[in-house]
Amino acid sequence: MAELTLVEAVNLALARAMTDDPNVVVLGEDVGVNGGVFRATVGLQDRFGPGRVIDTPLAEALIGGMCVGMAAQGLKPVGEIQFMGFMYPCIDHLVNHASRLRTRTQGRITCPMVLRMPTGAGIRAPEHHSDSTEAMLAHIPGLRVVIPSSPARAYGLLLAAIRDPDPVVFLEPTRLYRSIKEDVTDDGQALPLDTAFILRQGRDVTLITWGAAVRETLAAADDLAKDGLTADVIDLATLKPYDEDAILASVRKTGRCVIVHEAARTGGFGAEIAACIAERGLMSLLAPIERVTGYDTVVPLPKLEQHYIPSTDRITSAARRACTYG
Amino acid sequence: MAELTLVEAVNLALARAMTDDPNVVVLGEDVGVNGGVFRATVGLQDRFGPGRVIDTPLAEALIGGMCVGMAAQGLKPVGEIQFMGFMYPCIDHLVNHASRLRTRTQGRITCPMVLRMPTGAGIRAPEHHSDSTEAMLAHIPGLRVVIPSSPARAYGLLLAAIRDPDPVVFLEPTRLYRSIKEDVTDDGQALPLDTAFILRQGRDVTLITWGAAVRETLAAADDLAKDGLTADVIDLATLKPYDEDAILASVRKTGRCVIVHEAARTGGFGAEIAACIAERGLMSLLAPIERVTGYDTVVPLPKLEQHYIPSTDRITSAARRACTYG
Amino acid sequence: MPLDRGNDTALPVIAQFEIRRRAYLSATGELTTPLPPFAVAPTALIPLYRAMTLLRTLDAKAVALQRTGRLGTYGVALGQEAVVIGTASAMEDRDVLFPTYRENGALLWRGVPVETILAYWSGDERGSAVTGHREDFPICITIGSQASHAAGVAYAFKLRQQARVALCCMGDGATSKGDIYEAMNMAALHKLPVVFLIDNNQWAISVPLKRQTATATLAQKAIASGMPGEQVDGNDIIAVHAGISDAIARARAGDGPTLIEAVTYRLGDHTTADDARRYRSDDDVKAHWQQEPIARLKRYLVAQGAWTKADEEALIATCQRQIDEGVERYFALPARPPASMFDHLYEQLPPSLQRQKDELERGLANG
Amino acid sequence: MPLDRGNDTALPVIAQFEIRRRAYLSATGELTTPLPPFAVAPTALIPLYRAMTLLRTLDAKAVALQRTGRLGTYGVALGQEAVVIGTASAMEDRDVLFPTYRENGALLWRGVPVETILAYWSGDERGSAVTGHREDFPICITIGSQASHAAGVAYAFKLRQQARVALCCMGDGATSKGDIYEAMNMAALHKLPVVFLIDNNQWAISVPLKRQTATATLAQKAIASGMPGEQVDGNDIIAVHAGISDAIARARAGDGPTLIEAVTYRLGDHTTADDARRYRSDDDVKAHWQQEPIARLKRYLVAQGAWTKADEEALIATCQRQIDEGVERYFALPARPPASMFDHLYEQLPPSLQRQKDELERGLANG
Ligand SMILES: Cc1ncc(C[n+]2csc(CCOP(=O)(O)OP(=O)(O)O)c2C)c(N)n1
Ligand SMILES: Cc1ncc(C[n+]2csc(CCOP(=O)(O)OP(=O)(O)O)c2C)c(N)n1
Ligand SMILES: [Mg+2]
Ligand SMILES: [Mg+2]
Repeated sequence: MAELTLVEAVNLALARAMTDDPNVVVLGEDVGVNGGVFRATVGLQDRFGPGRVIDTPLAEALIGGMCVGMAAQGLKPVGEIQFMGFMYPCIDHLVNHASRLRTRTQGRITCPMVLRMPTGAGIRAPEHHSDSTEAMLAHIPGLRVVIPSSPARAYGLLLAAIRDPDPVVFLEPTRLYRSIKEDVTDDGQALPLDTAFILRQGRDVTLITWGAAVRETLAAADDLAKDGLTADVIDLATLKPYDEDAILASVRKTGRCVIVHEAARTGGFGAEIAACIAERGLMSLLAPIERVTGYDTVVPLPKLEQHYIPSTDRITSAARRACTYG
Repeated sequence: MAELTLVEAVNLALARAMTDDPNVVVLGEDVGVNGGVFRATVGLQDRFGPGRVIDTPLAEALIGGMCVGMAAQGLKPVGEIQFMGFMYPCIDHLVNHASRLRTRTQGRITCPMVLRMPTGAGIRAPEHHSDSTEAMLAHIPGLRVVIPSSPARAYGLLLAAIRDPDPVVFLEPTRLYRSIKEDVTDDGQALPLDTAFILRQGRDVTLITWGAAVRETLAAADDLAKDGLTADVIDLATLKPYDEDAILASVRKTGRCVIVHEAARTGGFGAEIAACIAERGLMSLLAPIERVTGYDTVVPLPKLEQHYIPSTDRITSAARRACTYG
Repeated sequence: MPLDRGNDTALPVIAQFEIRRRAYLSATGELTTPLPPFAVAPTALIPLYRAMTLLRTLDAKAVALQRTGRLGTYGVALGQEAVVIGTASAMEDRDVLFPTYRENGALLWRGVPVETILAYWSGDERGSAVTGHREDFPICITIGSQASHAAGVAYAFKLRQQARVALCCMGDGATSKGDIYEAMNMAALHKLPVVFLIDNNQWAISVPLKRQTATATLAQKAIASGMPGEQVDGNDIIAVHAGISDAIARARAGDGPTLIEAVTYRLGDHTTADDARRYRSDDDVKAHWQQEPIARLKRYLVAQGAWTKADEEALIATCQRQIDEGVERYFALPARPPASMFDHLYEQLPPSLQRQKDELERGLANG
Repeated sequence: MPLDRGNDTALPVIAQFEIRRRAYLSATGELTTPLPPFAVAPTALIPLYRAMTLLRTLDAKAVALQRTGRLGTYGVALGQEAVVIGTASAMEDRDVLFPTYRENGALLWRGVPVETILAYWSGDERGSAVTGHREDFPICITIGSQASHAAGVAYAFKLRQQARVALCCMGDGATSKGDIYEAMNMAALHKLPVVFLIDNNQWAISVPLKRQTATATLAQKAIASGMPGEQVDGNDIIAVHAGISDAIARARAGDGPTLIEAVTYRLGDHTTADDARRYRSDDDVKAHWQQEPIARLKRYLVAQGAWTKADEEALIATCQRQIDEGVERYFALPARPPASMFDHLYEQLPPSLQRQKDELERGLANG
C-alpha cells in the first residue's frame, strides 16, 4: 500500500492490467519513451516493450480507429488522447463504430477498448487544453463514460474499464492528477462501473457531482456542516450508464438537490440528472434543483479560468438556497 | 406564394440568400451539378456558377474547416454535410474553431458560417443515415443550433441563419423533406432565431418538441383534444440558445409538461429543458415531467426504425399520464 | 507520361518515385503481356468468371427487388466485377476483409449467403451477423473510417505474429478523406500487413475523379506514406488478382503494406437512390461498356477454347437458380421483435436500459 | 539517393516524381550555390539577421518569465529561427499567416507587439486580438486544423480575384494529421493561393521524425495532392526565404499551392512544460548546434565584411531593450474583469447568457 497521486494510480492500474492480460496494449502520442505528457504511462514501454506500448503518429482519429480494429481482434487497446480538446476527431469512431460494432454485427464483433483522456481546466494550460465535454460522449448509446475523482477510484475504475467487454471513455481530471494523494493497494481489485460512490451521508441536501468538482463539492459539504447542514455527496463516477437509483434514493431522503459540474451548463450532463429527478423523483423535491456549473462560454484562458470553474462558495450558496427554500 | 415541400423551401432560401448577398457561397459533396443528394441545392450552380456553388472533395472535416476560413474572410459559407451521421469529423472545427473564433480573437475575426445537414430517421435509409445527435452540438458555447419543422419555417429560419453574424448548424429533418407542403412566399423575410414557435395554445399540458417530432406531437395534441384536453405545442426551433421564457411561461400555465424528441434519451436535449423547468419552474409543476424520445440504443435499421421514433401514441399516453397525475 | 519536376529544375534531386501499371488482357480479350503463373491455364480463370457472373446476377435481382419495394437502397457493382472478385479471390480465409457497400460480390465469394446480404440491404441488423468469415468487418458506410480499423486489425496480426492480412477496400472518392492517409502513414511506418485497394470507378456519386483530386493517378497517394503504390487495369481480373496477390504476399511476409489502384468504371447508378443521368451522358457510359470485365474475360476464354455457348447457358441458369433460392430464403426470414434493438447494445443490458426495453414492450402490448 | 521503384520493376512506368532540395549557405557559412537575386547584396540579409536575433532574445526572456512564474507554458524556436523569419519575411502585408505556437517570431516580424505575444502566453485572450495584421489567424494549438482554414481563406482570395496568399505553418508531426492532406488535396484541385510550410524540426514532442512517418522526405507528401513539393535547408535563411518566395509568387500568379519542407532541428525543449532529456541525448543536440542558423548567417556576413563585432554588440543591446520594454508594457497590462469572458461569445449576448453573466458578477460582489 502506497500514497499515490491520481496519475500514479493510473500508471499503476495500466501496469497491473498489462501484467495480468497480454492482450492489453497502450497507444497514443508520446506514451512510450516519454511516458506521456502527464507521465501516466511512464515506465510501461521499458517493461512491456514497444510492441505493446506504442508511440503513434500525431493523429487522434487514427488512435481512435486503431483501437476499434485492435479491439475487434480481441486485443484490449487503451488509447490515450493527450488532452480532451484534441479528442473531437475521434468522435466519429466512438459514435459510428466503437459504440455500434456489437449491435451492427449482432454480437459477432465486439469492441473492448478504452480511450483515456485528461479533462478539465485549472492547470494554467494553453488554449484548447481545458475542455470538459463529457456530455457529448455520455449521449452516445453503447458507450461507457467513466471519470474518477481520487487515486484509489482511478485505480479501481480503470481496471474495471479495461476489463469491461464494451468500449469505455475514461476521463482523467488534470486538476486532480497531482493535487491529492491517497493510499492505493495494487491488489488488482476493480471497482464497480455504472455505480455511484456515496462520499458523504447527510439529511438536508443532495450534492451530485463527478471528477475534479468532487473536491470543491466535499469542501462545500464541510462548510455546510459548520451551519449544521448535512449533505449526501454523490460521486457519479460512471456517467453512462449512470446510477439513477442512487440519485433518486438520496433525493427522496433530502428533497433538495444541487448538481455540480465544470462543463458548460446548457446540455451538460447535469441536465440529464435534473431530468431524471424531474421524471422519477419530482414529488420528493422540496426546492428547485440547482446546477452549479461552468458558464456557457468558451473556457477562459488561465488568467480567468478560476472564475469559470465552480468554486466551493458557489456550491455552498446554492446548497444554502436549496436548504432554506420554502 | 407557392405550395412547397421543406426541401424546396430550403432551396428557395438558398437561392434568395445568394441573390441578395454575393458573399454567400454553397459548398459540399454533390451540391453542384447533382443539386445535392436530397436536391436541396438543385439549380444553384447553373444560376450562381461553380465558383459560388462548390462540389468539394469527399471530406467532411475539410468542408467544416473551409467554412471557418471562408467566414473569417467575410464570406457567408453554407456548407452541406450529406447526412448527420457523417458530421462527426466536423465537430473539431465546430468546437475548437467556429464557435471560438470570435472569443479567441476578442472580436477581431468572426465566423458567420452555416453548416446544413439532414437529420433523423424514418426514410428507410441505410446504416449511419438516421442520426439525430443535436444535443452534442447544442452543448457547444458560441454556436447556434436551429431546426425547422415546416417549409415556411425552413425558409425563414435558414435566411436568418445565413444572415446571422455567428456560426449556425442548421438541421433539416429528412422525414419532413417531402412529406408536408406549405405555402411559402419568397419575400426574403427571415424568422427570428433563439425564439420558440407556439404552434397550439392550450390549458392542460405543455408539449415541447422540435424538428420531425413536431408532426407526431401535433397529431397527439389532436388526439388529446378529442378527450377535451388542450395542449400548448411548442416548437423550440432554436436549440442553442433556446427560448427559456416561452417554456417557463407555458409550464406556469399548464403545470404539466411532456418533452418529445427523436434522439436517444440520455443526455438528449430534452434533458436540458427538463432541467430548466426543474430549476426555474419547479413549483408550478403539478405532475412529473415526461420525456418521450428515441431509446438509448443504436438507431435501428429501417425494419425497426418506426419502433424507435416516438409515435403519436407514445406522446398521447405520456400526456394523458401527465394530465391525470395527482 | 508527364514528369512532375516540382518547381525548380535547377535544384538537385533528392528523391524520385515511380508509379507502374499492370494489365494483361486488352478490352477485346487479347493478351498484351505474358500471363502470371496462376493465370496461364485458362481453366484456372473459370471460377473467377463464374463469380463475376453470379455477382452481376445478384445485382440485377437486388435492383428488381428494390424497384418493387422488397429491398432498401442498393448499389450495384456493374462494370466493377473484376475489381471485387479479383480482390476477394486473392485473399485467404484467415485474412480479414473490410468491405464497402460495393463489395457484395466479395461477401458472396467469402461465403456470406445471398439471403444475409439481402437482409442487410433490407434494413435488418442480421445482415451483418454473417456466418462466413466471422472476423470480416461489416460493410463500411462511413467513407474512409475503415482504414484505421484495418490498420488496427493488422497491428493485432503483427503483434501476435500471425501471417494474416487485412484487406481494406475503398473507392476513389474515399481517397479524399484524411482517415485513409493517416492509416496508410501508420501502416507504412510499422510495416503492417494490410493492403489498401482503391476501387477507382471514376465517380463519387456525381463527382468525377477529375473534380475529386488533381493527381495523375490515385496510386501515387501511396508516396505520401512511403508505401509502394501500383495501378492495375480494373477491368482485367487477371491484373487485379495478380496485383492484389503480390501485395498480400508481401504483407504476409512482413514486408509491409501496399496501395493498389484498380481503374474501372461505374456503369450503373451510384445506388438505387441515384439517377446518374442527372450528371453524366449516356454516351460516356456507352463508351465504357466496351471495356467491361466480364465480356473481356469471356472473349479470352472462348478464344482459348475454354468456354462454350453451352457453358455460358448452364452458368446463367445456375446463377439465376442460386440467387432465386437465396431470395426465397430471404423472403422466409422471420421478422425480428422490435425489442431486439436492445439485445446487443452491451454484453449485459444495464438496468436503465432494461427499463426502456420494458417500456417498448409494454407499448407494443397496449396496441 | 534511393529510387522507390514500387513493387515490380517489370511493369511499365506511368508516372514519375522528383523532390528537389534548396540550399545556399553551408553550416560554416560558405556559399555552396550561386545566390538568388534578393540575397546577392549581403546588406539585404541584415534585417533577417536582426529579426532572428530578436526572436532568440524574446525566447530567452519568455523562458525566464515562465521559470519565475510570470508567464504560462511557452515554446521556444531555438535553432528554428531561419524557418520562422525566412518565411515571415517572404510574405507581404496583405497575405494571411496561419501561425502555430512556434511562430512567435513571425508575429513579431508582422508587427505584433511583444506585450501582446506575452499576454497570449500568460493566458489572456487579448493576446490574439492583435493590432498588426488583423486578418492573420490566431496561433493554432490544435495541430493540423489550420490547414483547411487556410484553404478556405485562399478560396475567398481566389473567388474575389485578390492577389493574396495564405501561408499555413505546420510542424513535422502535423503531417500525420489527415486534415493537412484533405486541405492540400483541395488546394491543388482548385489551384488555391496557399503555401504549406512544414517546419521540420525533426521532433514532435518526444517522437522523432523516423517514428512519425516512413517517408524519405516530408516534401514528398505533396505528391499525394498533385502539388509541387520542395525541401529547403531550414538552417539556411536564404534557402527558406527563396523557397517560400517562389512558392508565394506562384500562388499569387494563380499557379496554385506548394508544399515546402524546411529541415531544421529543435535545439530546445518542446515547451517549458517539457524536459527533452527524457527522450534524447545531449550529444545529439550538441551536434546540431553546429548547424544552427544565426551563427551560420553571421559567419557569412562577417566574411563578406557586412557585419562587425560592434554591429553585433549594438544589435544585442537593441534587442534586449526592445524586449525589456515590451515586458514592461506586458507587466503594465490591466487585468481583465472576469465577466469579460462573455463579451465576445456572440455578436449580441443572448438573454440566457446575460443571466449567467449577472450570476458571475453577483458572485464576485458577494465575496
Ligand atoms: C463520410 C461519408 N461522407 C459521405 C457519404 C455519402 N456517400 C456515400 S457513397 C459516396 C461516394 C463515394 O464514392 P467512392 O468513394 O468513389 O465510392 P463508390 O461509391 O464510387 O464505390 C458518398 C459521398 C458517406 N457514406 N460517408
Ligand atoms: C490535435 C492535437 N493533438 C495533440 C496535441 C498536443 N501536441 C502539442 S505540440 C505536439 C507535437 C507537435 O509536433 P510538430 O507538429 O512537429 O510541431 P513542433 O512542436 O515540433 O513545432 C503535440 C502532440 C495538439 N496540440 N493538437
Ligand atoms: Mg467511386
Ligand atoms: Mg516538430
